[in-house]
Amino acid sequence: MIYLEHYLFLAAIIFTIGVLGIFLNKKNVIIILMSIELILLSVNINLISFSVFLNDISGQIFAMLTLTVAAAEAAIGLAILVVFYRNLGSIEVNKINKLKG
Amino acid sequence: MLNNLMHILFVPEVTLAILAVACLMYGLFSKNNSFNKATNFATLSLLFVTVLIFFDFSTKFALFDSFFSNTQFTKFFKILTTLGAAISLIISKNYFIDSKINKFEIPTLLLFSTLGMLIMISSKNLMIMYLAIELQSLSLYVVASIKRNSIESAESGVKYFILGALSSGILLYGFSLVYGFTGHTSFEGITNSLVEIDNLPIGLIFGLVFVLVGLAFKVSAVPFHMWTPDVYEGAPTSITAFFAIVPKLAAIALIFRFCLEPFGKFYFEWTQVIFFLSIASMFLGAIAAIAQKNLKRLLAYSSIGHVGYVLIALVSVSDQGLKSASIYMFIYLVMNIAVFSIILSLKKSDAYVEKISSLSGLSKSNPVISASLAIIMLSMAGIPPFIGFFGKLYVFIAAIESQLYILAVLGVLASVISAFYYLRIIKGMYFDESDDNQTFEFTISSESKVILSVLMILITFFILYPSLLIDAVSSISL
Amino acid sequence: MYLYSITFYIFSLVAVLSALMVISARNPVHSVLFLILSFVNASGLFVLLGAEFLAMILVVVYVGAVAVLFLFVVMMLDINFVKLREGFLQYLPFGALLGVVLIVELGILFLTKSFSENSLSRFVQSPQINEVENTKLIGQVLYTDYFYLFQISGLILLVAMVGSITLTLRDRGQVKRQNISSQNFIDEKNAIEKKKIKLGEGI
Amino acid sequence: MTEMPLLSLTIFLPLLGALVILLIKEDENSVNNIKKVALWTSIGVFLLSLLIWLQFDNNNGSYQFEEKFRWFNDFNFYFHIGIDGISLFMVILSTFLTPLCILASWESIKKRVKEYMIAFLFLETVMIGMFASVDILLFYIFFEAVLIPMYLIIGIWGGERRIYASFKFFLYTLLGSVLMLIAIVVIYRLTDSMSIETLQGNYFTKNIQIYLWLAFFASFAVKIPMWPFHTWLPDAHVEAPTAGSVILAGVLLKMGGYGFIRFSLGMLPEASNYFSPLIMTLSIVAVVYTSLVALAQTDIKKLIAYSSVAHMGLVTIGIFLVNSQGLEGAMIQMISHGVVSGALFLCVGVIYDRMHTRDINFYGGLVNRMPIYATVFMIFMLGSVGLPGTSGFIGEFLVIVGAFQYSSIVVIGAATGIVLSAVYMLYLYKRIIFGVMTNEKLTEILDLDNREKIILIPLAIAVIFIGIFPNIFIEPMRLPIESIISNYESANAK
Amino acid sequence: MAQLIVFLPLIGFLFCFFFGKKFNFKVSQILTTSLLFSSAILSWILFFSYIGEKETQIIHIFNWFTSGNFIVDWSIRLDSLTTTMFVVVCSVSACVHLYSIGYMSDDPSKERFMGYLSLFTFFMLMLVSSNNLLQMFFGWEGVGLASYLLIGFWYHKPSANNAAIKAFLVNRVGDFGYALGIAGVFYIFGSIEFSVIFDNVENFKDHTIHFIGLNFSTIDLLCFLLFIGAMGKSAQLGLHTWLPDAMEGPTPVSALIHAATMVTAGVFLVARMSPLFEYALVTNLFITFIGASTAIFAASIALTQNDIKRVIAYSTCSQLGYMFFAAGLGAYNASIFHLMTHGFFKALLFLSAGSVIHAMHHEQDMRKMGGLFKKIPFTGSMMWIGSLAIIGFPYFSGYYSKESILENAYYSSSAMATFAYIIGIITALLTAFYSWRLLFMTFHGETRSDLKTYDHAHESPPVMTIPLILLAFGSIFAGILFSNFYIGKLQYSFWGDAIILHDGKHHYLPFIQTLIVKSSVAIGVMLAALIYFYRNHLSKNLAHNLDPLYSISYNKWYVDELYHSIFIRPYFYLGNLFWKKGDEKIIDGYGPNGISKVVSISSGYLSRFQSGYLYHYAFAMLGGLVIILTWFIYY
Repeated sequence: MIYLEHYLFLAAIIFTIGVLGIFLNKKNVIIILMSIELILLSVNINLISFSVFLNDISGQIFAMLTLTVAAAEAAIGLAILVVFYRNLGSIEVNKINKLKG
Repeated sequence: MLNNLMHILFVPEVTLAILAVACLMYGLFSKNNSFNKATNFATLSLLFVTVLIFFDFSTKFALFDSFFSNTQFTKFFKILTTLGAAISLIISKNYFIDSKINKFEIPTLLLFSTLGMLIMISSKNLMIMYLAIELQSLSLYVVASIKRNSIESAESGVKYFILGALSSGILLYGFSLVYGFTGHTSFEGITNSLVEIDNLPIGLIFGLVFVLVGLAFKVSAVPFHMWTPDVYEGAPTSITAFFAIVPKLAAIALIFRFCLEPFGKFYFEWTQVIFFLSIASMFLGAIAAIAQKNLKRLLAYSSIGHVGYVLIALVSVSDQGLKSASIYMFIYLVMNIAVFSIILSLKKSDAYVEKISSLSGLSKSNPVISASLAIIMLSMAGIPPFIGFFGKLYVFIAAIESQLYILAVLGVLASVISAFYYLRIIKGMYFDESDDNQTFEFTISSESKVILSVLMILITFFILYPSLLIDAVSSISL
Repeated sequence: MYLYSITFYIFSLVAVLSALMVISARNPVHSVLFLILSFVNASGLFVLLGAEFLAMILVVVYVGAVAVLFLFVVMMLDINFVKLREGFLQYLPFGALLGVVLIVELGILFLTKSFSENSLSRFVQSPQINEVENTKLIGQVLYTDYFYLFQISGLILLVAMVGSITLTLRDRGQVKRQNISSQNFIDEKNAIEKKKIKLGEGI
Repeated sequence: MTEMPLLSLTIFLPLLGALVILLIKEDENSVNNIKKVALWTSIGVFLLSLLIWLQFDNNNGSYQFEEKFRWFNDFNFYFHIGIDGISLFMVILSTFLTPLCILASWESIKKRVKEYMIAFLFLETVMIGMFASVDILLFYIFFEAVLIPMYLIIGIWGGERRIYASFKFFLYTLLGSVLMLIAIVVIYRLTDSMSIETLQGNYFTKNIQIYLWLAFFASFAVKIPMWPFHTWLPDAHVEAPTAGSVILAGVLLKMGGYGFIRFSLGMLPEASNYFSPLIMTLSIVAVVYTSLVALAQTDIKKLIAYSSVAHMGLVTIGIFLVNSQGLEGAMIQMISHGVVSGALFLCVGVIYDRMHTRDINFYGGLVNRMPIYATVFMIFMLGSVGLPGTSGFIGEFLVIVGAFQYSSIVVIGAATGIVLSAVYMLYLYKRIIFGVMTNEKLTEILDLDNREKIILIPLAIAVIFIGIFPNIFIEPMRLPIESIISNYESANAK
Repeated sequence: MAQLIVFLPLIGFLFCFFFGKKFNFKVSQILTTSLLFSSAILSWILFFSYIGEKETQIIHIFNWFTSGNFIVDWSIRLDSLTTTMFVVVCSVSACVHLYSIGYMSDDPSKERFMGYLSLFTFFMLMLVSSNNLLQMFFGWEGVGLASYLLIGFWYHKPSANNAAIKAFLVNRVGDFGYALGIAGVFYIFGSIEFSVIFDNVENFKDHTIHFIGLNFSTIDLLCFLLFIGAMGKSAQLGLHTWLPDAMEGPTPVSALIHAATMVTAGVFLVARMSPLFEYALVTNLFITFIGASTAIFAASIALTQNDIKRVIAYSTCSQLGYMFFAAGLGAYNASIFHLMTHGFFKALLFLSAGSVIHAMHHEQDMRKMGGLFKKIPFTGSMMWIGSLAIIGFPYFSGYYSKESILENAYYSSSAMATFAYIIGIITALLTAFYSWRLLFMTFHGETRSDLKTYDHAHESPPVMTIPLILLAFGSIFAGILFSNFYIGKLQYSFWGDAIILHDGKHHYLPFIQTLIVKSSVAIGVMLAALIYFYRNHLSKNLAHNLDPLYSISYNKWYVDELYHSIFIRPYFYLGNLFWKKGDEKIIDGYGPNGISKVVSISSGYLSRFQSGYLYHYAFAMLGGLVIILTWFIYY
């Protein structure tokens, strides 16, 4: 039988994968952006399953808002990435280290 | 209906939203000098909103009741936020023009960001909290990388964005857990669902932790602070000024409200987290700053340290703590504006001063400025009789009243360490002989000059008439 | 019920695997595609949960817009993909440790007995079928109760738009634009300039 | 009150002077005006403080010239000033030394005269304010504010290693005093009061007292300074300009002793009793140890700095004996040390101004060219040695008398200090003053000019005067000290 | 009148100090000398007024300071002890003042010298006239100061400086004991006024006190501490090293300070405190022992010294030993009497020696003298008178006093007394020997000086000879005139309450003992005559043959070297050690510098941690998250 836990644990797995994606990646910033999307996806799974199991619609509204924000975030993230790329000619994560110390 | 509509116009957030869009339009359609015009417009808007908040026309207006709380505390922080935003716009205007990042979008985005902060401060629903946070941070991500031809600016944007997105992901995950385990997204709902529970279930603890981590990122508490120095250093100084001054206020207000309102009853759990965040922030802020050579970076660490002190007030979980935090943030605001208004106007051989070492000899050529900077530094270090001392004093009073002796003692020890680097700046200005013969140039607009003088008077002579501030916060409560 | 379980497992397995591939694929284009796969599967899960509207907009918004945006950028930036392959495994032990700890802790949270006994025991074990269908329900509250949220999310999108344009729009200054009003205001006085040219010198 | 707020006037007059100086634009012509304003302000303050002394009622053990008004609305923090017999002479010491310091800097400070004078006048305000505070927090504010001008004075006008010294000075003393801040807040939380006046007594349980005491100790032990917290002092002294050293030795060190009397003894009698063996041990070590170290010095200022530590060791012994001889001895010793070591630093300044070195080996045979200098130096040297008839003797001897009642080890330690102090001071005197002038650079050295005479002679008179008529100084402090003692005894009798 | 006696010298000093330079030096000289002579005359008048029975009189001047019940007054206590001291001090001082006018005639800073002399006299008078221990301490240290100034008067001489410092410091060591003693007296008696102490001594007879972990009889301890002070000032064994070195000062100084007055302060102290010392049984034994040991020890050194002043200095030391063992035995009157007579004849000896030195152009080495009697017969005869007095030639002053001391020693019953007695006799022999050695080496025999100096040797001017005559008068007749009062029949009425007198009449030594004493003196003289007058070469042979003994004596028993290696060198060593190792390495190294180093290292570490790499930052954030989660799971 599939219970709420299963959904939650699935979300947890995806969350963890997203998180790992952020700092295991050394080279490509776009992957990081995608990892963030994964994290938001996991949150959405959480919210929706809670919403359904609680029989409370606000969770789904929340998920919708999250989706919206995720889209906005993606747009801005990519825009910043483009700016960065124009300056450095690369999107290697390794090269993002002018600022440190 | 019309009456209602009139009212709704005076809800500060609504007003600000309208003004922000108006600002965008204004900037877009004004031919030349659009940056100047938009900035002035934005400044005036912010001041207007400040007035609105101050007179509080919308108290009876119940439209936003389920999402917004309107209390002394939020009012105080909102005023600080809008004022801070307005002032930081004023003091950085010249810098923007001078370093050719005079885009009208900047004031617009900052207005949106400020709007997000206002909503953050008074939000009492997880959803609106999230949206508000995103609204303010998305704008900030953009302005951090606004200097498009600078690698540093872009890099700071990337870092700020990625870590910010990560943190908001974590925050959101926490929200989802909180929502799932209580069934509510509103603070009241959460509180009500927890009325009968004595021990916080582990799921909520997890949710709480995730949320706290997300918020800790926003206030840049250690170890979620890593973005701060880089972003402060990389962003254009005027943006850094905004970063250092305004979003902190909102984030602090939010973390206070989130901890104390829905989870006030379970302070035992979250104070454990905040306790360590506070200690870590104070010490890291103090120690790491010592190695810094860049003034902005140093101020970043300094702000991390300051956050540590404010968090002490949070750990004390009391009205006194609330009051102390309000006082501390006000003082923090004052000192930071003053510092940045100097940094934003100080040039050495046609470049803005960013290196600590290039301050050497300032006291000879610009005695007034260097004296002001010295006073600010001493004040930041918490040396009486300057204003910074009272911030720390109030925080310690709050800590001691809640018997947080360890925090208090560690706090003062950290403040001694931090005094070191503040002194180093004074040393740079006063003790070191100028290594080169390049002259300093202090170009400051008359408005900024007025602001700076007022702030310097406040910093120096606050001790003479403290009641002004003390009375303002005396009745603060959530 | 078995079918339900099987569907759930298939969807979630694919979602997890494709999520893994997102972060480990060498070619970012593949990553994007795996991301799309992952999202599609997630939307399948949403359908299983009975949240069809969200399932739909997940596909529409994500797959249709965001993922394509990603693809677009990946292509546009024209990156040397070979170089981007290296270094993935360098920090793997630390990362894996952190990941394992995180997943174990969340597992402890969700999968131990105390969880089901404690906080979620009041929930039913399978999704309830609502009287009002999901989309309608959302529609009923979204523009009433959550109107302001909706507005704010609109502002967020506006900010995103403004921000993206500000950052990426390059005013190269080489494009020659037609300025109609100035064209209209031209008259013969200032349209033509008379110059005397000395002999043998040119202009 | 229709009377003049004499005390406030004394406190804030220097600040007013500083303000006036602030308005003068510094250029070559106005430098003298700046100096004059500073000098006359400080002289005015001195006269005011003398007026206070004249009006002081010796038979009143509590605070006099009190001024009090509410300050912070939300907690019981008052602007509350007043002086009693204990603080009276600390105030007068400050006001007495400041004009001399300003005069001493007349020629030697050449750069940034304006800032220098402002710093000094600010310092004076802060010092007087600190000794006159009746409110603990007010005391603390002044106590810390002292660091600012001193930091600048050492750092801007100091010697080669001035940066190291100024940082060490600032941070070390700050480290001590911030703990005191915590203690102050704790006291406030426990009693809802910050008035030294009302808190005198035994208000806290012994456990709490012990913690509070340690916090106060951290502050005062660094300030006074006690062994092993003394190492900032030689550095600060050596690097500070002459006048800075004078104030540092003359007044700032006294803040520690003053604090010990007021806070540790006055408010935390049981803990003081509990810790007095510790204090005694550290003090004796200080006396013996630093006396030995002093001898090994080759820098005149460093030697005197170490001697200060030793003398302050006697002061702490005296304070924690808690009998009238010990306490009064400690007080007199503080006054005397303020005058004597201040004067010694001024003496060093005199030759430093001429030769720009403080190396003992550089000098020798100065008496041949500078007989007047040799004479006044001799007087201060003897004062430092504690010769009967000079100010130094009264304090040291009273401490010994008091210490005998406490413990034989302590008294032997204290008395050893007296022997050892003679060793290094005489040795110093011999090396720089006596002998044949061997260094050719010295052959043209000039004796004291009139300005220097005006500086040094009042100090010499003070040294002798205090030595012969110490009663004038003991009288006013008798009652407050007695009340501290009786309070201490009743607290520990339980 | 007493005030006048005390303060006239101070006026002289103040005049010299403030105005000395403004006037001709003669003004200073005449003023101070005449003031001193007035003091002296007044003191004689006072002395005679106290010869009859008279109550102790206390003249209160003003309260010095009061701290709790620790009350110290400036006051003058007048009794026969004080007046005796007045007489000795003022007379000798007056003579020395007068003498100095001549002796210092070619010194550039005469007024300073006169000022110092007056200052010294003032302090000495304060000391002897004090009515409490602390005022006495004032004088006590004051004379130390004056002595320091005067020894170091010729500041350009390094040896003089060193000697001055040595004198001051060794005295300080003694004062250490004295100060403790005063503190102790106050602790026990609640007062430091003599009358209070003396009245209460009885009550503390069997009282014990806990001191440095041991139990002592209170009075023994107090007396012991006070006696340490006396040892320092009176240059007793162990703390004697400064006295010979002090001869670096001008000769009048030696006469005034290091012979007649200051060094006797210790004896005076013991006598003054005699009601207290009376009960200090153990300490008295100690005093006797130290006194006797000093007597023979110093005499043994005096045998071989070649510096004319050093011989006399050691002789002083030795004579002080006599006084102390008398005091230790309870014969305070004899002790004081010897003090008085010694004051005269020792001053005479010194001034005569000064006259010799003056004549020889500041040559002090006796090996370069000889045969001077022909050139300066007056000085020579003065020296003879002094020497006769010191060896106790019958009816000279020394005879009475020394004899009295020996009598007391003989009649005291303790073993220590016997020891002292024997020592006393041996010392008498040695005294006679070195005195005559001095006479012979200086005045008789062939001259060993270079001829030029010898030819130029001339008798001193009258300002120098008149004091000699006055002192010679005292040396000869003091015994005859005053012995009755001090040690004879009239002693009770004379002394009154001033000191403790022991029972009984004046015993004379049994004939056989007298014979021993006198013959020992005679032997001493004859030996000296033999070795230094008749057989000149003998001295060298003896020195060679008795080498270890001779070396020990010649090198003053190596005490200075010993002190150098056990006190001074370790002192410097420790000073450096504490400074370099203690302060700089340990305290600073682990304290402020260490902490700041740790902080800056960790600062560097932290800023390296802030690597700039995104994944590190993310890692830190997630690490923080996971740690907090783990904390809650295991909490």
